[in-house]
Amino acid sequence: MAELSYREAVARGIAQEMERDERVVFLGEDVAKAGGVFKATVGLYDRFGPKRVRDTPISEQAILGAAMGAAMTGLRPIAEIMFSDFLAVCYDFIANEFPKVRYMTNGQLGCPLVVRTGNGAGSRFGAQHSQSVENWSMMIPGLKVVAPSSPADVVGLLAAAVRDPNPVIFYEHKSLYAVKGEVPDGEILDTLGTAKILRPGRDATIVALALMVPRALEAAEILARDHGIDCEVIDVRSLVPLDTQTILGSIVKTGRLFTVEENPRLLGWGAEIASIAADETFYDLDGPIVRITTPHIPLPAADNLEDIVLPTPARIVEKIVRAMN
Amino acid sequence: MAELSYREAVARGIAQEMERDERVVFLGEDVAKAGGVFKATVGLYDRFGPKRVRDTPISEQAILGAAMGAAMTGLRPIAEIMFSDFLAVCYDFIANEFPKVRYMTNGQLGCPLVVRTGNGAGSRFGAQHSQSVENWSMMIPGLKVVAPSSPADVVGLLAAAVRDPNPVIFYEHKSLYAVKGEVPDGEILDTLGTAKILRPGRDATIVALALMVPRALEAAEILARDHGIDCEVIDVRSLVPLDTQTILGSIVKTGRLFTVEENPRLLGWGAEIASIAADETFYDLDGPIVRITTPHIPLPAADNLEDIVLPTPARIVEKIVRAMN
Amino acid sequence: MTVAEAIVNDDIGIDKRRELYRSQLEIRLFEKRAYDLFLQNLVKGTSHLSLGQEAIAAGFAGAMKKGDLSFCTYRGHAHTLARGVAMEKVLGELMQRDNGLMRGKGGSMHLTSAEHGVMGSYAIIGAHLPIACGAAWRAQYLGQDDVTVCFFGDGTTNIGAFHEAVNFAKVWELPVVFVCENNLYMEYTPIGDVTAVEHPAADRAAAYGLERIIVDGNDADAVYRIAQTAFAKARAGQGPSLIECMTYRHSGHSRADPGAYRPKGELEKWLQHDPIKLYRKRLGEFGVAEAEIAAIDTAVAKQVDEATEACKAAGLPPESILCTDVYADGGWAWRN
Amino acid sequence: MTVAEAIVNDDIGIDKRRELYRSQLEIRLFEKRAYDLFLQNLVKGTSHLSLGQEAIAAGFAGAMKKGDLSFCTYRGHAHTLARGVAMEKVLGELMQRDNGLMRGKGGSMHLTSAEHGVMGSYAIIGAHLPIACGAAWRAQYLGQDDVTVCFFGDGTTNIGAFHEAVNFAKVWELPVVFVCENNLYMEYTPIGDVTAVEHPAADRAAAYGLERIIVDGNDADAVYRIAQTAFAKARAGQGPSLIECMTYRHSGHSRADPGAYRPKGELEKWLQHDPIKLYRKRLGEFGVAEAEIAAIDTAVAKQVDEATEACKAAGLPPESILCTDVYADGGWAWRN
Ligand SMILES: Cc1ncc(C[n+]2csc(CCOP(=O)(O)OP(=O)(O)O)c2C)c(N)n1
Ligand SMILES: Cc1ncc(C[n+]2csc(CCOP(=O)(O)OP(=O)(O)O)c2C)c(N)n1
Ligand SMILES: [Mg+2]
Ligand SMILES: [Mg+2]
Repeated sequence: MAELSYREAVARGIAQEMERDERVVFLGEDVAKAGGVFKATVGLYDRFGPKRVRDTPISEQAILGAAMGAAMTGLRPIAEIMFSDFLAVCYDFIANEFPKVRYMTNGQLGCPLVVRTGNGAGSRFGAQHSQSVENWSMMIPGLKVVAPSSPADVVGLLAAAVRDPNPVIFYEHKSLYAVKGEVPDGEILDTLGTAKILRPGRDATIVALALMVPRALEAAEILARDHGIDCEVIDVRSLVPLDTQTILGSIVKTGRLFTVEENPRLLGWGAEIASIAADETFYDLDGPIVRITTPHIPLPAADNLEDIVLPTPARIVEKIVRAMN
Repeated sequence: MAELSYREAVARGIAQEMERDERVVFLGEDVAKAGGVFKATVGLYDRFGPKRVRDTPISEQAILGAAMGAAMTGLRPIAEIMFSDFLAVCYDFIANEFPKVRYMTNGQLGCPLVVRTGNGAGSRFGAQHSQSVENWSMMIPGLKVVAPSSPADVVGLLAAAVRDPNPVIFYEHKSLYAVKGEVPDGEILDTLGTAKILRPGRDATIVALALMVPRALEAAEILARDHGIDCEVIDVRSLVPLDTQTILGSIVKTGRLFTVEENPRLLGWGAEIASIAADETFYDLDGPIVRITTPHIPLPAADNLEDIVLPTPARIVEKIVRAMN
Repeated sequence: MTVAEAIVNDDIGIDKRRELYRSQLEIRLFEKRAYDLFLQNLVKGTSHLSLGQEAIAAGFAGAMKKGDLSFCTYRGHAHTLARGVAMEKVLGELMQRDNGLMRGKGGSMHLTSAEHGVMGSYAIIGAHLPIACGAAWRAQYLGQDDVTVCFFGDGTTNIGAFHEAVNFAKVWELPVVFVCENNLYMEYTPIGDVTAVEHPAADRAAAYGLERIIVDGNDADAVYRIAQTAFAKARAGQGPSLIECMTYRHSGHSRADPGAYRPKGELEKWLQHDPIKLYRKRLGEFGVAEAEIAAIDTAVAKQVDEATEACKAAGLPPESILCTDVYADGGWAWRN
Repeated sequence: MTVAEAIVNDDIGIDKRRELYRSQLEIRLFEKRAYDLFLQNLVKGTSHLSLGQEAIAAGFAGAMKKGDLSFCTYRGHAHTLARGVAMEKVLGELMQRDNGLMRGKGGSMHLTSAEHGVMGSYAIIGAHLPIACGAAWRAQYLGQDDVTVCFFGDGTTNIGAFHEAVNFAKVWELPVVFVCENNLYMEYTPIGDVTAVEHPAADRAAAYGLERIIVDGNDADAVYRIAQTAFAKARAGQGPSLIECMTYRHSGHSRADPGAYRPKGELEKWLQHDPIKLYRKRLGEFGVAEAEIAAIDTAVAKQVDEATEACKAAGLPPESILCTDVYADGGWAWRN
């Protein structure tokens, strides 16, 4: 058991898989010699060499296209898109190429690759470098979508993503890179499509993702302590496949659902979960489903504004208390 | 009152606005001399000339970028992206540029433009030319999003979009281009953000968009006739702004909500409406909210498969009957 | 040059010549049939013919080895057939039948036959150029000596992905050959109206440190020879090539496009330089008897008829495949 | 050449020279201060300095008229200041204060001052090139004679939007001037490692039917002269230009980047060719007295100090502006 930062966990996960499988290669902008702008891939170039760990031009379409072509023909590429906002400049690959090639070719070709990307707010970078865009991939049939909240999950889910024979979009939260956590020694392999109940509770279910997970947990403690509301907190971890069993099971137990989403309101992942719950657990629900999200606005740069705009533990508490009364 | 096809209504709407305002210009691939691949812009080049109606290279980023730069500095451009699937090759403009410039500049600059695009299935074109991707723009704060279902709405909503000082993404349904309808004479100007109750009903609310509107109406007739279920059918028309008053008002009245969405399941627009309803009309609901969507798969090309995959009146009827019993 | 002299000096060889002729003719007759079937509403959706452009597909495919990979566009019947995929499979896909290459799930714009190295047809302009880079990267990485060939149109040279891919391929010295089929038009707009240079690919080659190459794309020999040169370079680890083939499509862009945008006489001029007419004559110059050529013609016509009949008889894709192969486990489950 | 001769033959003129010097110095001292404030955690988020690149901003802005428009990147302090935007406003934005250009809503990567023709700083590589085309299109369409200038880095030449925009600009003969600031690096990767040609912009000019232009980007005079030429061409309706300015950033890419990737001695070499040192000497050659130069230095230092104090005293942006200006009505309502 070692204490690793989320950032170090990324490098550890990639290294574990590159060590295991010669077919795993890694490419992106400034990822090799410089170890990445978030320093999440430091050491890989020295360890695996310039053939397997490659710097690219500022050509996101070429990065993803090359990853796809290599994946279709036998490699297991990991591509980095530096900030998730930049998925927009190569979105054709995310939306139209990766996820459709297997279906369109009736299974003749596949696309086993991982796109890692720095997601989320908190760095005061403003509207074009801070977005939470899991929904950009969640809504596309054929992709898998993962967003870990802890260093141990980073290693295990990244390993699972690399071994998965499908295209996986792997969202790393920029504001979690410095966060530390215990990570077991030896090989770690987790399972995609599994949510985790991080705090059991009876009164309400809070579903959260990535940076919102520690905030939801903090809110749950306050709710228990100050308001006598015992919340079950679920870390979704994987948006596709979605672990509806765990989520719906919890709702059946608690009777209430709250989502805590960093994304702007419209069509955040919580909308999908809410719509599933409103269909399949309607008669188990004791009250409205409430989504706690960033308001539907671009993100401001200023630190004080950015701090207000994302869901905070205080806001989560306030919304849940109001809804439960 | 003239009978126009949906396709003719597009040209009429553009012409009306170009006639009214010299600042309105129109650009896209093969839109000018050839009148567009869907023949929706026939005659505009002859009428308004090569200065205002312009063919471009196959450079979607240049098209949208040029439209934005012109919009920021005083023109009112209409840009065509031939198939909505191609929004993926210029998505940076949709997701990161158009909608954020006003906010980031604290209101110094705006982006009053319209992107028209051919959306939706039914032409047996396969997975990369048939998608319904309203959610690609609905989820981005700062955009307005419109998807008309009738020729009269095309003219009026297109005019409203052109006059709107915000970026508007205007989804035209390819399978509706040939559909005819009565269009009033003279200038037509509709209002963005207004849904329309096309069929009043007491027992359930069906919310639909674009090609799903006629199907929902047909289903409602069958439900009334064969099953004694009296459905209210709402054409959403505008996803942003969203006319929640009309939609929630109807749910309060009927107690049931069904969405009919052409998009694949995950994060279709219905998810957002369902999540709003599950929060704000929870106590008015008499039963589960059911979303009727295309399954979460890429679209097949074959006609018989494509015909099965989109929601049909029969499937809508079946789902509603099952849910209401 | 007498026939005898021609044969002695022939770098291509008479067998390859027969093959090139047959390949072009297969494409031609197949596509004419596809057009007829389209008019009968038996070819569904859309279809993009390469009538007049056959020499490019035949010439490149003729120079490819087994294991070499090809990537093409929605205008991909020719490239798919030229690699040896059965007509029935291709036509079946155009007719959206269960016997099609992808059982109707892909459609005419996405023809793929992995076993023949036909790595897909891509319908969004530009995307397959970066993808082809990746396939070539795999070869380089694994030390395999296959070549990846990527076909696209003149209009495609103005989209961003073209630029990213060609630069990327050169920087990594990838064994990929980019082939621009310059048929003078995008859909309906002349390429010259929207391009800053005369030769949309060749005049950009220097921007990627590449040689400027233009060939007569209607002459299968010229195409075959340039392909061999480029492939040899790629296999020797000397990096990518960008080749512009001048050609013309006799048909409209797609479906029932009448091509009203063409200046008068343009089509007629190009019909004079028809690749099949040209190659038929060439075969004669190399001593192939008219009867032998006629026998090929008859055989190919029969092949097309047989494929047509097989496809007409084939069933529709069953509903059971609608939701298969979304994910690698064969299914489509996005939830547990 | 004596000083007297120099002055007689001066095509630039001594007033403009003083202005160019002052402009460069303002940028230099401003950015040094910004760096200090970053280390004190008073400049928030990120910031991208142009130390060493000042001559480009000063030279182009010096040649621009009122009404001309400029578009730049996240590395945009220099271009914003050079157009006459008050230091306090720029620094306020870097410090995310209420007195900032955009009241802290945009941040350092999005500096905009529409009233000065500073049409925004764009943080996603490549996007502003097509946008600049649109601004130039408007001028052409309305018959206005302003020029649009678009600044970007060497690394930006490898992204698709670059290619689309330059081709588009040439085809439409737009009055736009594309300026590549080649500082030899992307973030940390040398441009030569990832580019197929030596000069990432100039070696591509021919691909768009444009002239190959390379200038010493550290010599404000050279920059000013080429700007004048390009602007005259644009105003005369003769279309776009693409100019590659060779330069070097003394600082890291952003924030606290120590620049460990630079080969030894490289920075030192470029420091010998520092634009401000060079221009200070040049002023002397044109007869400006040392005391006069020193007075400019003092005045600019004071200007920076005053801006700093004003920003330190400024309040934070109020919560009330958080949800304003999402839509043109001033609000953010996505529903009724
Ligand atoms: C990104 C994108 N934009 C537009 C289209 C629509 N489109 C299909 S084919 C075509 C013309 C392509 O011209 P060219 O590259 O010359 O190929 P050709 O059809 O002549 O073979 C266009 C614009 C598309 N499929 N993808
Ligand atoms: C599409 C996109 N990809 C990557 C980045 C991250 N990024 C920011 S600056 C930069 C380097 C840009 O290099 P260059 O164009 O030479 O400009 P410079 O920073 O040297 O001024 C990169 C890769 C980005 N902002 N946008
Ligand atoms: Mg063409
Ligand atoms: Mg640079």
